[in-house]
Amino acid sequence: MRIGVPKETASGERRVALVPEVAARLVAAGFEVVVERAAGETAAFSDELYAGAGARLVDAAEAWSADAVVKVQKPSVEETARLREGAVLIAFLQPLTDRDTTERLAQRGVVGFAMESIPRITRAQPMDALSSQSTVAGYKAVLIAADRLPRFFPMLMTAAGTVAPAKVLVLGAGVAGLQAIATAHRLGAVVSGFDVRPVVKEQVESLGATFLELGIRGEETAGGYARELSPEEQQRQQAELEERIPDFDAVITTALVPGRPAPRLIPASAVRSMRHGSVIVDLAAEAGGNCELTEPGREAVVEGVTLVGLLNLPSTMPAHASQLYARNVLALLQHLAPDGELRLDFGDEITAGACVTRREEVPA
Amino acid sequence: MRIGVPKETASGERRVALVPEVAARLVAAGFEVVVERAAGETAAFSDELYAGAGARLVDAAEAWSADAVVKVQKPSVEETARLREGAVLIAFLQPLTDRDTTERLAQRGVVGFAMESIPRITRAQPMDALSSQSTVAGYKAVLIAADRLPRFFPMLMTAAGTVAPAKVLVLGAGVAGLQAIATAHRLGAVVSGFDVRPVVKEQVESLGATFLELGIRGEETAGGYARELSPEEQQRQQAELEERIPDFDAVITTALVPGRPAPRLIPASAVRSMRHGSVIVDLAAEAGGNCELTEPGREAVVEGVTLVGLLNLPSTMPAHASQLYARNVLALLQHLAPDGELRLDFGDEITAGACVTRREEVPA
Amino acid sequence: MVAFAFSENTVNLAYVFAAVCFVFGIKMLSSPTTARWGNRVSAAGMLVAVAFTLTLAEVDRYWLVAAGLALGAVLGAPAARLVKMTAMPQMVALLNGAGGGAAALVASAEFHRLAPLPGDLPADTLVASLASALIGGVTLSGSIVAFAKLQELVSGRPVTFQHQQAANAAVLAVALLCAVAAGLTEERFWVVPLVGAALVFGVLFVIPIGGADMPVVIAVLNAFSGLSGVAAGFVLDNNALIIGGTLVGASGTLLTLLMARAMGRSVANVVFGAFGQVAVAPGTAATVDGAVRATTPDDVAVMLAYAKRVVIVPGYGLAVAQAQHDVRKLADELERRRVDVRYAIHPVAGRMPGHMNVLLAEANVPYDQLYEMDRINPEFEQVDVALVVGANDVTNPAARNEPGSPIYGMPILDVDHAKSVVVLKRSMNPGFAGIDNPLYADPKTAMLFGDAKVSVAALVDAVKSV
Amino acid sequence: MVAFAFSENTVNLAYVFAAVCFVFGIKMLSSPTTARWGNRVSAAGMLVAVAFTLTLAEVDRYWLVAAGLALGAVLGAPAARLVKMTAMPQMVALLNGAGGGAAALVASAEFHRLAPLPGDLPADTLVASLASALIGGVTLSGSIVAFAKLQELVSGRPVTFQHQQAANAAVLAVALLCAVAAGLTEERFWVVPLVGAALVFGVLFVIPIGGADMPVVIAVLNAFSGLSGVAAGFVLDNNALIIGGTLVGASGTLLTLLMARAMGRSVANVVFGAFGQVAVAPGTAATVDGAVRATTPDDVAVMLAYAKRVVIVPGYGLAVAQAQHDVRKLADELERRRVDVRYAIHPVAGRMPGHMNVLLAEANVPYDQLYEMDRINPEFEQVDVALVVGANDVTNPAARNEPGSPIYGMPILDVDHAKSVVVLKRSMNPGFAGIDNPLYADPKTAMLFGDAKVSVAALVDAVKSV
Amino acid sequence: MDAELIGSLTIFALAVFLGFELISRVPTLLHTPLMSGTNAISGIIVVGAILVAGSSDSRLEQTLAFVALVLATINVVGGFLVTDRMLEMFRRRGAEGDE
Amino acid sequence: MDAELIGSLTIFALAVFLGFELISRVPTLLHTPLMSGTNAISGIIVVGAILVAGSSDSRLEQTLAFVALVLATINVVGGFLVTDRMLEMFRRRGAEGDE
Ligand SMILES: NC(=O)c1ccc[n+]([C@@H]2O[C@H](COP(=O)([O-])OP(=O)(O)OC[C@H]3O[C@@H](n4cnc5c(N)ncnc54)[C@H](OP(=O)(O)O)[C@@H]3O)[C@@H](O)[C@H]2O)c1
Ligand SMILES: NC(=O)c1ccc[n+]([C@@H]2O[C@H](COP(=O)([O-])OP(=O)(O)OC[C@H]3O[C@@H](n4cnc5c(N)ncnc54)[C@H](OP(=O)(O)O)[C@@H]3O)[C@@H](O)[C@H]2O)c1
Ligand SMILES: NC(=O)c1ccc[n+]([C@@H]2O[C@H](COP(=O)([O-])OP(=O)(O)OC[C@H]3O[C@@H](n4cnc5c(N)ncnc54)[C@H](O)[C@@H]3O)[C@@H](O)[C@H]2O)c1
Ligand SMILES: NC(=O)c1ccc[n+]([C@@H]2O[C@H](COP(=O)([O-])OP(=O)(O)OC[C@H]3O[C@@H](n4cnc5c(N)ncnc54)[C@H](O)[C@@H]3O)[C@@H](O)[C@H]2O)c1
Repeated sequence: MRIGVPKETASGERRVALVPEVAARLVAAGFEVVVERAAGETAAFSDELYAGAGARLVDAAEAWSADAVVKVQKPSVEETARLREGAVLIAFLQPLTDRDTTERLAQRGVVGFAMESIPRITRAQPMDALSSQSTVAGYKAVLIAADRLPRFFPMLMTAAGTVAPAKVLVLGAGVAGLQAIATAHRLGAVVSGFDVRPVVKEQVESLGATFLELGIRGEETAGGYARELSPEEQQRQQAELEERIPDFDAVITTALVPGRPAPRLIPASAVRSMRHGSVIVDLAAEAGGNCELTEPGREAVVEGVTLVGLLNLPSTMPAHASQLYARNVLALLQHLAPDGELRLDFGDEITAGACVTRREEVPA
Repeated sequence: MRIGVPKETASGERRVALVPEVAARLVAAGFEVVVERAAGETAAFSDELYAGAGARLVDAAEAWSADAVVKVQKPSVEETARLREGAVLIAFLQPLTDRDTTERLAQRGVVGFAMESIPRITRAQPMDALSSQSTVAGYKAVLIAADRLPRFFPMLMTAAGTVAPAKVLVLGAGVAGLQAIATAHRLGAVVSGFDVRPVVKEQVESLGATFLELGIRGEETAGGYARELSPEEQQRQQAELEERIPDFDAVITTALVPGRPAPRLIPASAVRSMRHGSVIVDLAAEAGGNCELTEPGREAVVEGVTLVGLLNLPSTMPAHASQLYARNVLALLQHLAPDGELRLDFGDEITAGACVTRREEVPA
Repeated sequence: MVAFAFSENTVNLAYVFAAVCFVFGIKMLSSPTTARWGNRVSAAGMLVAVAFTLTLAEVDRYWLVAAGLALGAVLGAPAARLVKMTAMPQMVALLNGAGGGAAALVASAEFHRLAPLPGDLPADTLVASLASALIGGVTLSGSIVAFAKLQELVSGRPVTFQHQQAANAAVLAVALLCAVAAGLTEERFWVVPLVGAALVFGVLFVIPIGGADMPVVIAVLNAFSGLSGVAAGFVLDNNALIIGGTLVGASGTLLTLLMARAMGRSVANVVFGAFGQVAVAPGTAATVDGAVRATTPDDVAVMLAYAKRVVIVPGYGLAVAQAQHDVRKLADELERRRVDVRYAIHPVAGRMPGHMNVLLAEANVPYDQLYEMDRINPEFEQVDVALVVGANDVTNPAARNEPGSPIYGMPILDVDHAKSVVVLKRSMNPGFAGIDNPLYADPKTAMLFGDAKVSVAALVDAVKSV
Repeated sequence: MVAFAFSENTVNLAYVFAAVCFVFGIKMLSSPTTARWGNRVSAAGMLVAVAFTLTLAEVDRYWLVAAGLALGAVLGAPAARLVKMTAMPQMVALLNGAGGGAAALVASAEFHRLAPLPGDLPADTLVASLASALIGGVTLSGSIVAFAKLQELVSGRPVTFQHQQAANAAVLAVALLCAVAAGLTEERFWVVPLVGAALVFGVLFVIPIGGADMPVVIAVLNAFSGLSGVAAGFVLDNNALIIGGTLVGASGTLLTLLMARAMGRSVANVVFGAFGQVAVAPGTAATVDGAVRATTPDDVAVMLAYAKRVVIVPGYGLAVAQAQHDVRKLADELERRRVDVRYAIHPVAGRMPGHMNVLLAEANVPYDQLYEMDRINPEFEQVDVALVVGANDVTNPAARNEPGSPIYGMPILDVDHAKSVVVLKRSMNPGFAGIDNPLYADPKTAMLFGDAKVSVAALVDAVKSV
Repeated sequence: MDAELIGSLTIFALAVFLGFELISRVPTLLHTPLMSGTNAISGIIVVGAILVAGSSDSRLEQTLAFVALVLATINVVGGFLVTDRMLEMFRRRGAEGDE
Repeated sequence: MDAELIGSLTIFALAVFLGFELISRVPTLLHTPLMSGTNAISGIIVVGAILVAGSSDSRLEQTLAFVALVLATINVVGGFLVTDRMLEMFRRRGAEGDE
C-alpha cells in the first residue's frame, strides 16, 4: 500500500503530515511512502531526511495519486480532484463545519478519515490529533502572551525593586488550557484556571494553579466535552468574568463546545475594564473566539489591551507539531491497515467514527 | 529641584525613564516632576497615572528645560540643544562608544551622568541599570528563542510519542546570561552555560544547569567583568564551540567585554553545522554580535538557522523595564540630591564614576 | 555430665550473662544489618545458660538430660533447615507451642514435687506454678490449632458455633476453679484437670479466628509463652527465666498491638471479632474480587531500601497530591543506598499530555531517569519493586486481558511483571476510566493507603531509619 | 516519726515502685510535651522512697532526720526558685556536688559502722563502700570547682602547671592505696585520707578544664554521682539506690559522649585536652574576632519547633546547595506546628536579580510568604529565629556599622535584631564581598556548619522528631 | 512476700520496661524474625526442664520433665535456626546498602 | 558472692541497659533538663542517709549522716524544682504545637 504525503498548501501552514522518523516506521511495516519534494521543509525536515528514512521523493501529482494520502489540512478543491477514486484521505477534514469538502470527497469516492472525528476513547488516544495539537497550542499561547505582555511573568526581587508576578487566567481547561496553565506556572506567573466542567477543578489544582470560582458549574458530556451553557448561564458567566478579569495581566482562552461556535466568555466591556498593556490570547479564534473583540487571524490593540486572535498556533511550532501529528496518523494507519494492507472494519468504533466519507456517500 | 521626563524619541524605544510610582516617591521627597505628555504611553503608563502621582504633564520643551532631565536613551542632536546650560542629564549616554554625544553635552555645559558608568560596587547596586535591563533582556531572549524554535522547550511524554526537551546553550553568564539560564530551565529545557570567568561555573550550577566545559578559563577583572581573551584563546574557543554547538537547539549569547567589540564566539561555519530549525539569539548584537552572521537589528534565517540580532530587548517589555530603570534613576537621584537639592560631591566614587560631562569639560 | 560442678552462685551469674545476651540480641534485631548477629548472640546466651545448668551438682541424671537434649535437637534442627520459607508462620506457631508445652510440664512437675511438702510451698510459688501450667497449656493447644489452620490441616475459616462465648467462659472457669482447688488443698491431683482445661481453652480460643488473622494470634501466643516462662522463673527462682520470659512477653504484646493497628483493628476485634464477622474498616480495604493487602510505610521502606531496582510509576494522584518533591526526595534517599531508581512515564498518565513531565521537572528529576512505556516495559521482570504513586488506569492489566473493558487495547505499564508492587492511593476508588483494577488483588501487590504526599513523606522517613 | 512501721519487705517494694517512677519519669523526658510531668513522676517516686524509709522500725532518731530533711529543703528550695535561668549550669553543678558529697558521707559512715565488725564485712560491701566514698568525694570537690568557674569566682580559663599529670596520678594513687589499706586492715581510720585524696583529686581533675567545656565536665560528674549512688546501693543492699544511681550514671555517660561529639572532640580531648591547649577541629569553628558557637540540627530543630515566628533568609549558598525543596519542606513542617514562617528576600541575594525567586518558585513557595527587605526589616525584633540559609553578605551588619567596609552603605537584612539567629553554611569562609561577617560572633548567633541541603534535610528530620 | 520475691519482682519490672523499649525500636520489617527469635528465647524454659529432669527422683516428674526438655530443646534449636534463615535474606543487601 | 549480690548485679545490669535505651531517646534540646533531672534522682542517696542517721548509735556516724542528709535533701529538692522551672518553658508551646 502506497502512502502519499503532499506538501501543505494552505496559507501559513508549516506542518507536514508525516515526519521522517514515522516514514521510516511505515516503511519498516511494509508500506510504501512517497513524499512530495520540500513537503517537510517548513517544518525543518529536509528531503534528505525523508530519503534516508526510505521514502521516495516525488512530485505533487504522484504524491496525490497514492492509495492513501495523509495531510494536515483538508484538501482544496483542486487538490480533491487530484485524488484517485477510492483512495483513502487522512486529514483534519472539519466535517462538522465544512460540509462542502466532505461532499466533494464523497462525490469523488474518497474514503475520508477526519482526524478530529476519532472518538476520544482510551484506546484511540495515540491517534488523538486534537489533543496533540492542542498541547502545542496551549504551550505556544503562553509564549505569545509572555512575549506581548510588557511585564515579567515571574516575580523578581532585585536591587531595583520588586517585580510583581503576572496574573494569568486560563479560561477553559481542556487539553490546551491545562498545558497553558502548566506552562504559565512554570514561568512563574500566578495562574488561575476556570472551566465549566466540575472535574476540572482538581486538574487545575494538580498543576499548582488555583481554580477561579465563578459559581458556574456546567456538565460533562459522555465524550468528556462540555455541554453548551444555557443563555442565562452564559449571561452570568460573562458578568462574573467582567468583574474578575481586570485583576489579570494575561488571559488565555480555550473554551470550545464541539460543533458549536465558541462560547462568548469575554464581552467587549470586560476587555475595556482591563489594565493597559494586558494581553488576551484567544485560542478559540477559529471557532469565532471566546472574546467578543477577537478578530480571527489578527492581532490588535484595543484600548491598550493586546488581543491575539492568531489561528493555527501549532503551525508556528511545526517540527514538534508535525512529529506528534505524524504519530497520530501512524497510529490510525496501523489501525486501518494492520499489516500494510487496508482492512476497513466499519463495525469498529474508531474506524466508523473517524470515517466521514465513504464512496459516493457521506455517512450520517 | 525640577525633574523633567521627556518622551523617548529613539526609534523602537518604548520605555520611559520615570514611572508613576517613582514619580510619586520623588514628589514626596520634595522634587518637582514634569512629564511630557504621552511619555509613558508605550510602556502602558497613562498620563492620568502620572497626574495621580503628583507629576505635572507638560509639553516637550518644558520637560527638556528642567534642572535635571532623566531619559533612557541618549539625546539626539536637537534634544541636546533643548537642554538648559548647567542642567543635569541622566541616561544611557554610551560614553565609551559615542564620544560625539558626550562632547556635545560638555559643550552645552550639561552635567551628564551615564547610567552605564555607575561603578559596579555593592553600594551602587540599586542604581545599576545595566543589571536591571540585562535581567529583562536575558528573560526576553529565552521567550524569543522559544517562540522561534519549531520545537518544544520542555520534554513531554504523550500518547503521540515523546517530545525530547530542547537543548539550550547560553554563552556568557553575566546578569543576562544567568537570567536566560534560569528562564530556559524553568521552561523545561536542558540548559548548559558557558563563560570565561571561572567563578561562573558554580553560579550556572546553582540554577540547575550544567556548565559546558570548553577548557577555556579567562580572568575576572576587578569590576567583575571579563578580560578580553587573547587571539589564540579566541581561536580555541571558536573551535571548541564549533564542535559542540550542533548539539544544541537554541543558543543565546550574551558575552561582552566592556568598551570592546563583542567577542566573536560563533563563526559562520558553526552556524552552518547546526540542525535546521535551530535558533541563535544574540544579545550582544549591539556591540557587533557574538555570532559572525548576526545582523544587528535584524532577524534572518541562514541555512535553516534562525539568527535573531534584535536590539534593545528591554524595550519590548517596557512596563517592567521602565519600572526597574526608574528605580535605578531614583536611587541615583537620591544619591546626587539627598534632600531634594543637588549636592554633587565629585570625591564620591559613584558620582565621579557616573559623571561623564561636567560644564564645558569632558572628564578623563 | 562434666567432671566439675560450679556453685549455684556461679551458675546464677551465668544466667545473668545469658539474660544480658538476650537483651543485646534483641537490641541488635533493631537493624537489618546487625539482626543476624543479634540472633546468634541470643543463641550464645542460651548455650551458656544450658551449659552452666548442666554443671550444677544437683543435676545428676545426665543420660536422661543428654537424651532429651539430643532428641530435641534432632527433631528441631532438620525441621528448621528444611521448612519452606512460605511455611515459616506455621513453623513459628509449632515452636511456640513446644515452648508453652514445656513450661506447662515443668510447672506441673514442680507442683507435683512441691505440693506434698506442706509449709514449704509459699503462696507466690504456688500461684506462679499454677499460672505457668495454665498459660503454658493454653499456648500449647492454641499454637497447635494455629499451626493446623495455617498448614490447612483444618479449614482456615473461622469456626463458630452457638453459645461459643459461654462455652469459653465455662472452660476458663473450670481451669481457674481447679487452680483454686489446687492452691487450697495443695493436692497434686488438681493440676491434671487444670492442664486439661487449659488445653481445651487453647483450642476454643483459636478456632473461631480466621486464617488471615493468625499472625496476630501467634503474637498473642508468643506473649503467653513468654509469660508462662516468667511464671516458671518465679517458681524456680531463676532470673534467666524471668528476664528471658519477660522479653518474650513484651515482644509478643507489642507485636500484637502493632499488627492489630496495622490492620486497622483493635486486638479485641481480632481475637473476638470472629464470633460475629470480621468487619473491615471502610475506606481502608474494600475488595476487588478478592482481598487486597494493606501495608505500612515501614514495610514498604524496607522493601525499597533492600531492593536493587525500583521503578516509580507516577499518575494523576501524584499530581493531585502535589507529591513530586517528596517523590524526588525518596528517589534521592534510595539512590544514596545505591538502589537503581527509574520513573516509568505512561503516555497518558495524568490529565494532560506531559502532565508528569511538568511536575517531575519542577522537582528537578533528571530527564534521563524518565523512561517511556516502551522502553521500561521489557525491564519490569527485573524490577524488585514497582512503586505506583497515584496511578491507576495506566497500570490496569484489564487493558491487556479483558476484551470487554473500556480500556481494553490501551498499552499499559506492565507493573504486574515486577517482583512486587506497592500502590499508593487513598482508597479503592477507581481512576479516570471508572473501572476496577485487578492489579490490586494480585498477591504480590500491597496497598499503601493515604494521600500520596503524606505516604511518600512517610516512606522517606522510614527509608532513612531502615 | 509515724505511729506505725512497715515491714522491710514493704519498704523494699516501695523502693521498687520508686525505681519504676524514675524509669517512667526519664521516659517521659523524651518529649517536650510530657517532660514536665516526667520530672514530677520522678519526684513522686523520690517522695515515696523517703516516706517509706521513714516508717522503718530501725529509723528511730526522728528529730535528727526531720531536722536534716527540713534544713535541706529550706536551703534547696529557695535557691532553686531564685536562681537566674542563665545561672542554671552552676546550680546544677552545685546540686550535683551535694549529691556526691552525701554519697561519700553515707559510705564513710557505713564503713565506720561496719569496719569494726570483723567477718561481718563481705568483700563486696567493703569495695562498694570505699568506691562510693572515693567517687563521691571526687564529685563533691570537682563540682564545687566547676561551680566556681562557671560563677566566675575563679578564672574560667584552664589552670595548668608543670607536672600536672604526674601530680594527678600521685593523688589518685594515694587514694587507691588508702582504699587498699582500708580494705586489708579494715581499719576505720583509712577512710579519712581516702576521702581527702578524693577531694584533692576532684579539684585537680577540674581546674585544668576551660569554662567552655564545663557542661561536659558537669555531665561527667553527674555520671560519677550516679555511680557513687550505685556503690552506696550495693553497700546498703538497696535496689532503689542501685537503679536510680544506674540511670543517673547512664544519663551522665551518654550526655558526656554526645556533648563531646557535638563539639567534634573526644571525651579524652575535653577532659585532658586542656593540659595542652584546646584544639579546634579545622573547618568546624574558626573565629571572627571572638568565638563562634557551633550547634546541632537537634538543637536548632527545637528552637524552630517552639518558635512563634521564624524567618528564613536564603542566599547564594541555598542556590549552590540546591536546597530549595528541602527548605520548603522545613517550612511546611514548621507550619504544621503553627509556626509563622516567612522568607526574607534581599534584593541582591544570590548572583543574579531574582535568583532566590527562581529557586523558591521551583519549590512552589507561595509568593505571599516572600517578604522584601523593607517590609521584613522592621519585623525582625519580633522574630524568634532567623534561619540564614547560605546567605552571608546580605546579613552582614558591617554594612551598617563599619564605614570602612566595602559593603558599607548597602542596606541589609537586620537578622541581628531577631531574638536568635542560626546560620547554615559550610565553613567560616566569606561570601561574594570577601569580608568577615561579625554576625557570626554575635552571642545570639549559632552556626550550623555543613552543606545547606544536608543541614536543612537534617533539620526537617529533627523537627519531625521533636 | 520475701526478699527473694521482691528481687525477682524488681527484675521483672525492669525487664518489662527494657523489653518494651527494645522491641519498640525494631522496624516492622523485622517483626517476623523478631517473633521467631523471641520465641526461641522463650525456650529458656529448657533450663527449668533440665533442673527438674536432672534432679527429681519421682518417675512421673522425670517423665514430665523429659518431655518438657525435648519440647523446649526443639523450641530453642528450631527457633534460632529458623530465625537465622530468615535473617540471612537481610545480610546481603544490608552490607551493600550501608555505605 | 552471695545470692543477694547476684540479684543486685542482675538489677544493675538491667538498669544499665534500660538507662541507655531511655536516655538515648531524649532529644538534644532536653539534655539540660535531663541532666538536672537525673541529678535530682541521684539524690536518692537521701534514703541511705536517713537509714544511717536514723539508726546509727555512733555520734560520728550520726553527724556524718546528718550532713549527708542535708546535702542529699538539697540535691533532691533543689534538683527537682530547678528542672521543673526549666521544663516550664516547654509546656506552653508544646501544647500548642502538638495539634
Ligand atoms: N494524560 C492525558 O492526556 C489524559 C487526558 C485525559 C484523560 N486521561 C486519562 O487519565 C487516566 C490517567 O491514568 P492515571 O493512572 O494517571 O490516573 P487515574 O487512573 O485517574 O488514577 C489516579 C489515581 O490516583 C489516586 N489519587 C487521586 N488523588 C490522590 C492523592 N491525593 N493521593 C494518592 N492517590 C490519589 C486515585 O485513587 P484514590 O481516589 O483512591 O486516591 C486514582 O485512582 C487514564 O485513564 C487516561 O486515559 C489522560
Ligand atoms: N543578586 C545579584 O544580582 C548579585 C549579582 C552579583 C553579585 N551579588 C553579590 O552576591 C552577594 C549575595 O549575598 P548572599 O548573602 O546571597 O551570598 P554570599 O554573601 O555570597 O554568601 C553565600 C554564602 O553561602 C555559603 N555557601 C556556599 N555554598 C554553600 C552550600 N552548598 N551550603 C551551605 N552554604 C553555602 C558560603 O559560605 P561557605 O563557603 O562557608 O559555605 C557563603 O558565605 C552580595 O554580596 C551581592 O552583592 C549579587
Ligand atoms: N478519554 C481520553 O482518553 C481523552 C483523550 C483526550 C481528551 N480527553 C478529554 O476530553 C475533554 C475535552 O478536551 P478538549 O481540550 O479537546 O476540549 P475542547 O477543546 O472541546 O474544550 C476546551 C475546554 O473548554 C471548556 N468549556 C466549554 N465551554 C466553556 C465555557 N462556557 N466556559 C468555560 N470553559 C468552557 C470545556 O470544558 C473544555 O475543557 C477533556 O476532558 C480531556 O481530558 C479525553
Ligand atoms: N558587585 C556587584 O554588586 C555587582 C552588580 C552587578 C553585576 N555584578 C557582576 O558583574 C559581572 C558582569 O556582569 P554583566 O552581565 O554586566 O557582564 P557583561 O554584560 O559585561 O558580560 C556578560 C558576560 O560575558 C562574559 N564573557 C566575556 N567574554 C566572553 C567570552 N569570550 N566567552 C564567554 N563569555 C564571555 C563575561 O564574563 C560576562 O559574564 C557579573 O559577575 C555580575 O555578577 C556585580
